[in-house]
Amino acid sequence: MTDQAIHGNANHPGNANHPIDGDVDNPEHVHHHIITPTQYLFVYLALIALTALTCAAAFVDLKWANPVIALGIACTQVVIVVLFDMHVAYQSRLIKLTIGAGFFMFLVMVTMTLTDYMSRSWGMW
Amino acid sequence: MSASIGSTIVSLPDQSTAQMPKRTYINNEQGLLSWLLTADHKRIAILYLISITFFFFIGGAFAGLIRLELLTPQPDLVAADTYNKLFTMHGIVMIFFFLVPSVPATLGNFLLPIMLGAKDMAFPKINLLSWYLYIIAGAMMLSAIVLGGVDTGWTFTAPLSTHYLNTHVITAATAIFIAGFSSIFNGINFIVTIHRMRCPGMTWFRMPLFIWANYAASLLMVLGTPVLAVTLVLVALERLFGIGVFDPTKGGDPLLFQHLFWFYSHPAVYIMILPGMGVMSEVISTCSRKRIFGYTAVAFSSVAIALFGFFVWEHHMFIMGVSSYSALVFSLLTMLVAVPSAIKIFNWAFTLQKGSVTFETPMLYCFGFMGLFTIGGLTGVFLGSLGMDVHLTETYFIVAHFHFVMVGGMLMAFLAGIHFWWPKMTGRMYPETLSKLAAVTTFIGFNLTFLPQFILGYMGMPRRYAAYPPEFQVLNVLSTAGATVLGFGYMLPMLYLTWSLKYGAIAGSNPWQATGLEWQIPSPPPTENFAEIPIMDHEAYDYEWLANKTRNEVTTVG
Amino acid sequence: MDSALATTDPAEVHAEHGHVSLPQHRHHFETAEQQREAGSFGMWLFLLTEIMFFGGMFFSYLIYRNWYYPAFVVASNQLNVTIGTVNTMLLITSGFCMAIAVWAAEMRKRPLLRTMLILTALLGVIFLGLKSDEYYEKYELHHIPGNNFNISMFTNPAGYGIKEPPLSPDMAQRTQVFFFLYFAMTGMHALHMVIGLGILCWLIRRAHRGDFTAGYVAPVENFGLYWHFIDIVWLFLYPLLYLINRHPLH
Amino acid sequence: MGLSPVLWQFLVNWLHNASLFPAEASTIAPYTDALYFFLVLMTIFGTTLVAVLVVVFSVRYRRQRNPVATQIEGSTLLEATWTIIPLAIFLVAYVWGALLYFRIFNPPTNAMNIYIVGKQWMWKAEHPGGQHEINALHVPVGQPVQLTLISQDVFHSFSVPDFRIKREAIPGRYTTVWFEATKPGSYRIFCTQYCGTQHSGMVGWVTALTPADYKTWLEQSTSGESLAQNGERLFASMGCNSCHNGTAAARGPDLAGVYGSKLTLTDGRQLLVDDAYLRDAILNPSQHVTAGYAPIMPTYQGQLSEDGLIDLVEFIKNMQSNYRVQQTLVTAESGEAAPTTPPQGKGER
Ligand code: HEA
Ligand code: HEA
Ligand code: HEC
Ligand code: CUA
Ligand SMILES: [Cu+2]
Repeated sequence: MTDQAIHGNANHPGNANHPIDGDVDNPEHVHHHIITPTQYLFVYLALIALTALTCAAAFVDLKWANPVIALGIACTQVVIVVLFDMHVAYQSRLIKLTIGAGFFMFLVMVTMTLTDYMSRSWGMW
Repeated sequence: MSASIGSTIVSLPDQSTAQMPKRTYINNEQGLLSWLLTADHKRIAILYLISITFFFFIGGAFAGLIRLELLTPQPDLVAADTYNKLFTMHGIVMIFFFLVPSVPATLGNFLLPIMLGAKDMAFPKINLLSWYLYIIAGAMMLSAIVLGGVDTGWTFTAPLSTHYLNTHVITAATAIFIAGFSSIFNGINFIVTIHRMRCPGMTWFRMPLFIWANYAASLLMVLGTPVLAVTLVLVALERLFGIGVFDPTKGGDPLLFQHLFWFYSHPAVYIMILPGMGVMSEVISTCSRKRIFGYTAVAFSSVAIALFGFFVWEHHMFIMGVSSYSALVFSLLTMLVAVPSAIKIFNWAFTLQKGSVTFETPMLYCFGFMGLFTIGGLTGVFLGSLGMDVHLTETYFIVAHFHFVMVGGMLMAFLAGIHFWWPKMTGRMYPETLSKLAAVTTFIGFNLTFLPQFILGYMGMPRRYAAYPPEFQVLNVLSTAGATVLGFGYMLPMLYLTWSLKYGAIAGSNPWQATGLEWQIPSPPPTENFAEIPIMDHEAYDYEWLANKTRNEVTTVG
Repeated sequence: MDSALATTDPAEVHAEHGHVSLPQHRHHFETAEQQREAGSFGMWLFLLTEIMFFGGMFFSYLIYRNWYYPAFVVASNQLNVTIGTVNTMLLITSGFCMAIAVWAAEMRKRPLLRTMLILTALLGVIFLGLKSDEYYEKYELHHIPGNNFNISMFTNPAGYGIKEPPLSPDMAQRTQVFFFLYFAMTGMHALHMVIGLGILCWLIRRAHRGDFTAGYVAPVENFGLYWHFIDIVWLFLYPLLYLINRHPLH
Repeated sequence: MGLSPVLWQFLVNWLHNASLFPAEASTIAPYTDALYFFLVLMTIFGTTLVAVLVVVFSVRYRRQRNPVATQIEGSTLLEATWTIIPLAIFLVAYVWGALLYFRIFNPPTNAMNIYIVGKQWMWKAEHPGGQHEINALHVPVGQPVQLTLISQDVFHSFSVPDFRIKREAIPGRYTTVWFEATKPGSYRIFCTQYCGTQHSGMVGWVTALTPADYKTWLEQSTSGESLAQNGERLFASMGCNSCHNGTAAARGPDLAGVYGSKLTLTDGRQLLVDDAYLRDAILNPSQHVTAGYAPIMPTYQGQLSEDGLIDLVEFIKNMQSNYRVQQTLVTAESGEAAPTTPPQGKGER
C-alpha cells in the first residue's frame, strides 16, 4: 500500500487518469480554477446596475409586475454572485448539488406548508 | 480455521499470553488536559459516550419519577406543576442530550474515519468544538433544571411557551439552540468526511451500511436543525419582547410555530433512528457471517427515509387546525415514508437466511430491535392514518408509539452497538452471561412498561397528565412495575461495562471475526488509526476475503 | 490557467514525496488538495444550514405579508430607501473587494490582499453604521415592536405628513409584525456581519504576516464564501423589505 | 363491518368490561373501532411475520446446524414483494383513515350547535338556549351535535374517548367537530393538549340524556336568556346598532340574513359568511372589507370576551330582520341604561 495512489495527479487539469478505480471520472473533484479581476469587475458592475434597476423599477407603478420584477432581479443577482463571486460555475458537481439541495429544501418547506395555508379557507374544515 | 463449531463466533487471543497493544489512542497522551484538548475522533467519541450516559441517567431518573407519580391516580408524589417539569425535562434531556447524539456522536465518531480508512475526521477541531457546544448546552440545561425547570413539554407549543409560562423557557431554548449547533457541526463533519476522506478503493458501494445510515442522518441534521434554531430564536424573541409572530391575539399564527418546529422535529426522529439502523446492519451481518441481503436496497432505503422524512411533518398537526386537504397529502406521504423501514426490516431478516447465526449480546439486542421497532413503526402507521389519529393523538398511544421506536428501537440499537464495539473501543470484552441477562431483562421490562400504554391510549388516557381517572390505574401500575425492571436492566450494562474496563478479557483486534476495516487494526486502535492508509479491494461484508486473509496470516506466522 | 498551476505548485512538489509540505497542512489529510476540497465543501454545507436558518424567517415573512398586506405596504414604505439602496451598493462593493482579495491570495500578492481585506471590513463597518442609524430612526419613531410601539403614524398618516391611506387600528397593529420581522431579519443579518468582521480582523492580521500568500488560501477563500453569502441574504432582504411595496396593488 | 354484529358486540363489550377498551357510545365509535381492529391485525400480522422469520432462520441456520454461511447478493423479486405488500396495506390504512376523518369532521346538516370555550383550565359549554355549563356538557342521544370550539388563551383539546372524537380548541379561531351519542350515560371529557399547570385538571363529563330528559334539563337550567338574546343586548350596548341598523343611512352593511350568504370584498374576493367569518369581522374588520363600504368599523379586539363574541355571532346568525335592532336603538336613545358586558378575557386567568 502506498499513498502514491491518491496523490495522483491532482495538478493535472482534467484529472482523467486518476488511478483509483472508484475515482475514475469522480464528479466530486474538479480542477481548481481562478477567476480574473476583470471578470470580477464585470460581475460587480452588473450587480450595481441591477441594484439601480430594481430600485428604479420599484418607483414605477407596474401593478402586479412590481414584486415579480424585484424578486426576479434579486434572483438574478444572487445567481451571479453564487456562480462567479463564489466560484460555483467552476466547482464540482458535488458543490452544485449541495447548493441545489439547500434551495430545494427551502422550497419544500415553503410549498408543503403552503398546502396548508392556501387550502385552509377552502371549505368547512 | 478452528475445527470445532461452537455456538459463538467470539475468538479471543490466548488470555495467558495476550497483551494489550502498547501504544493506543488511550494511553498515547496522559492527563486530563490531553483529553479535553484532543482532536482525536476516538477520544472525542469517548468524551461523548461519558456525557451522553450521564444525561441518559438524568433523563432516566426523571422517567422513574414520572412512573412513580403515575402509580396512583392522584397527584400525590409531586404536584401538577412539578410533574409537568418532570416530563418536559425528561423529553428534552432524552431527545436532545441523549438520543440525537447517541449513536452518531459516540459510535459514529469513533468508527466513521476508521471504517472509511481515514486517519481522522475532516475537521478534528470542529469535532471537538461540537463536543464543547454539547457540554455548554448540557450545562445550561442542567442549570435550567436546577434553577426550577421548564414546563413547556419538549414541543414548546406556542403560545403556551411564549406567553403563558414563567419558567426558564429561554434558558432551555438557548440550550437546545446550542445543542443544535453541536449536532449541525457533527453532521457537516460526517458528510465531508464521507465525501472526501475515503481511502483508495473505498467506493460508495463498498462502504459499510453503518456509514450510509449515518450519512443519511447527517443530511437530516444539516438541513433540519437550522429550522429548529430559527424557531427557537423567534420563540425567545417573542417571549422577551412580547411580539406576536406566534401569538394569535397579536396577529400571529400559532400553527406557523408548529410547522417550523415539526419541519425539524419529524426529520429529527429519523436522525434518532437511522444511525441505529446502521448498527443493526453491522451486527446482523457479523453474527450471521453473511453479507447483508440486498446491500443496495438497505443503503438506498436510508437515503429514501432521509429524503421522505422531510415531507411528512404535518402528521403531528392533524387535528391542530391545519387544512384537511393538506392533511390528506401529508397522510399519504406518511404512508410512503414507512415503506423503506419495512424494506430494511425484511432485508435484515433475510440476512439470517442461510447464514451461520450466533447469538451474542449485540445480536440479542438486534432481535429486540426488530420486534419492538416493527411494533413501534406499525403503530406509527395508526397515527398516520387520519381518522385513527383523531382518537389516538395526544394520548398514551403516542407515548407508547414513540417509546417503542426510540427506546425499543434506537436505545436497543445503541446498546447493541456499544456491546459490539466495546472490545474495539477499550480492548476488553464485556462479561457475556451478565450482558445476555441485561438484554433479556430490558426486553421484558420494556414490554411490560410500554405495551399497557397502547391500551391506555386507546381507552383515552391523555398524555402529560399528572392525575388520571382511577379506572386507568391497573395498567399504570403494570407500566410502573415494568419501568423498574427496565431501569434495572439499564443499570446492569453501566456496571459491568465499567467493571470490564479493568477485568474484562483481552479482546484482540478482531474478536467477532468481522470484516469491517475497524476490525483489522489493533484494539484499542492507535491514535493515527492505520500505520499506512489501507486500500479497499473488496466489498463490505466479504467474509471470503476475511477467511483468505486469516489463512494467509496463519501461514506466514506459522 | 497558468496562474492556477503557479499557485499550487510548491505544495504539489512536496506532496510528490508523500509528505506534508505546508505548515498549515493537517496530518490526517493525504494531500493539500484533499484538505482544500474538504474545507470548501464543509463551508458550503455550513452555508446550506444558513439557507435553512434564514429560510425560516423568509417563510414567516411570506405568510404574514400575504395576511396583512396593507399593513406591510405602509410599514415597508416607512423604511428609508436611500439608506437601503446605499447599503446594498456598499455590500456589493464590499463583496467585490472580497473577491479581489481571494484572487490576491491566490496570486500571492500580499499588499493587495491586505488592502482588499481592510477595504472589505471598512465597507462592512460603514454598512453597519448606516444600519444602526436606521435602527435609531425607528427607535425615535417608536417603530420598535414591543410596549413602546406607536401606531398613530399608520392610523393617521396625514398628521405626520405621509401620503398613505390611513389604516384602521387593528390593521395598524399588524405593522408590528412587519417591524418585528424587519428587525429579526436584518438583525440576524447584522449579527452575521459582526461575526464576519471579527473573522476579518483575524484574517487581516494573518494576511499581514503573509500566511495566505504562500499557497495556502483556504481561509480567505472560505471566508469569501461566507461573506458573499451574507450579501446574498441582503440581496433578498433589500427588495422584500424596502422595495416590493412601494406601489401597492390597487 | 365485515364482522357479524353479534360477534362485534360480544368482542367490544367483553373488552370494555375487562377495562381494556373504551365504551362505544357514539355513532362514530364503531367506525373508528373497525379501522382500529384492522390496524391491530396489521400489526399482529407484521410483527408475527417478522418474529417468525427471525426465529425460524435463527433456529434453522444457527451456527451449530449451518457452520458455513452461503453468501447471497439479494433478490430483487423478494425485495419488490416486501416493498409492495406493506405499501398496499399502508395505502388501505390511508384511504380508510381519510374516509373516517371526513366522517368525523363533516357534520350532518341537521346537527344542533353548542359552543365550547376552553380556557386555562376549564371547559365552558354554551347552549344556544343560554344554558351555561362548566366542565360538563349535556346532550341528547340520537341527535347529531356539532361543537364549535374556541380557546381563550392557549391550545386545548376537547376529547371524549367514548365518542372517539377530539378537536383542538385554538385561540383566535373556531374549529368544529360533531358526534351523535347513542347511549344515555356519563362520559369523560379530557383536555388532551398540554396547556399548562392544571392541564390534567381540565376534565369533565358529557352527560347523554334521552330526548325527554334533555328537554327537562334544558328547561331547568336555563338562565332565562338565550345566547342570541345576550347578543342582542351586546349589540346595543357596544353600539353596533349605530352603524348596522339596516336603515338607508346606515354606515355599516345590513346584517340581517348575512349569515350563510356570499360576500364580495373590496379586493374582489368572495367569501362565505360562517361563524368564523362573523367573529373575524368583529375583531379584525379591516382584513376583509365588504365591497361598497369604507373600512371604518372599529376593532373590538380586547373589548369582547369569547363568550361575548359567541353571543354576538349567535345573534347575527339568527337575525332575520332589523326590526329589533331599530327598537333597541330607540330604547338606547331614550336614555335607558344599557346592559354592560362583564369584563372578561383579559384580566381573568
Ligand atoms: C425514533 C423515532 C421515531 C420513529 C422512527 C418514528 C417513526 C414513525 N412515526 Fe413517529 N413519533 C416519534 C418518534 C418516531 N416515530 C415521536 C417522538 C413522536 C411524538 C412527538 C410528540 O408529540 O411528542 C411521534 C409521533 C408520531 C405521529 C404523530 C402522532 C400525533 O401526535 O398525533 C405520527 C403520525 O403519523 C407518527 C408516525 C410515524 C410513522 C408512520 C413512522 C414510520 O417511519 C415507521 C416505519 C416503520 C415501520 C412501518 C415498521 C417496519 C415495518 C414492517 C416490518 C412491515 C410490517 C409488515 C407488514 C405490514 C406486512 N409518529
Ligand atoms: C430517548 C428518548 C426517551 C427515552 C430513552 C425514554 C425512556 C423512558 N420514558 Fe420517556 N419520553 C420521551 C423520550 C424518552 N423516554 C419523550 C420525548 C417524552 C415526551 C415528553 C413530553 O411529553 O414533552 C417522554 C414521555 C414519557 C412519559 C409520558 C409522560 C406524560 O406524558 O405524562 C412516560 C410515562 O411513562 C415516560 C416513561 C419512560 C420510561 C419508563 C423510560 C425508560 O425507558 C427509562 C429507563 C431508564 C431508567 C429508569 C434510568 C436508569 C436507572 C436509574 C437511574 C436507576 C433509578 C431508577 C428508578 C428510580 C426507577 N416517558
Ligand atoms: C363605525 C361604524 C360601525 C360600528 C360601530 C360597527 N360596525 Fe360592523 N361594520 C361597519 C362597516 C362599515 C362594515 C363593512 C366594512 C367591513 O367589513 O369592514 C361592517 C361590517 C361588519 C360585519 C361583516 C358583515 C358584512 O356584511 O361585511 C359584521 C359581522 C359586523 N360589522 C358586526 C359588527 C358588530 C357585532 C359590531 C358591534 C360590536 C359592529 N359591527 C360595530 C361599521 C360598523
Ligand atoms: Cu387544556 Cu390541557
Ligand atoms: Cu413524525
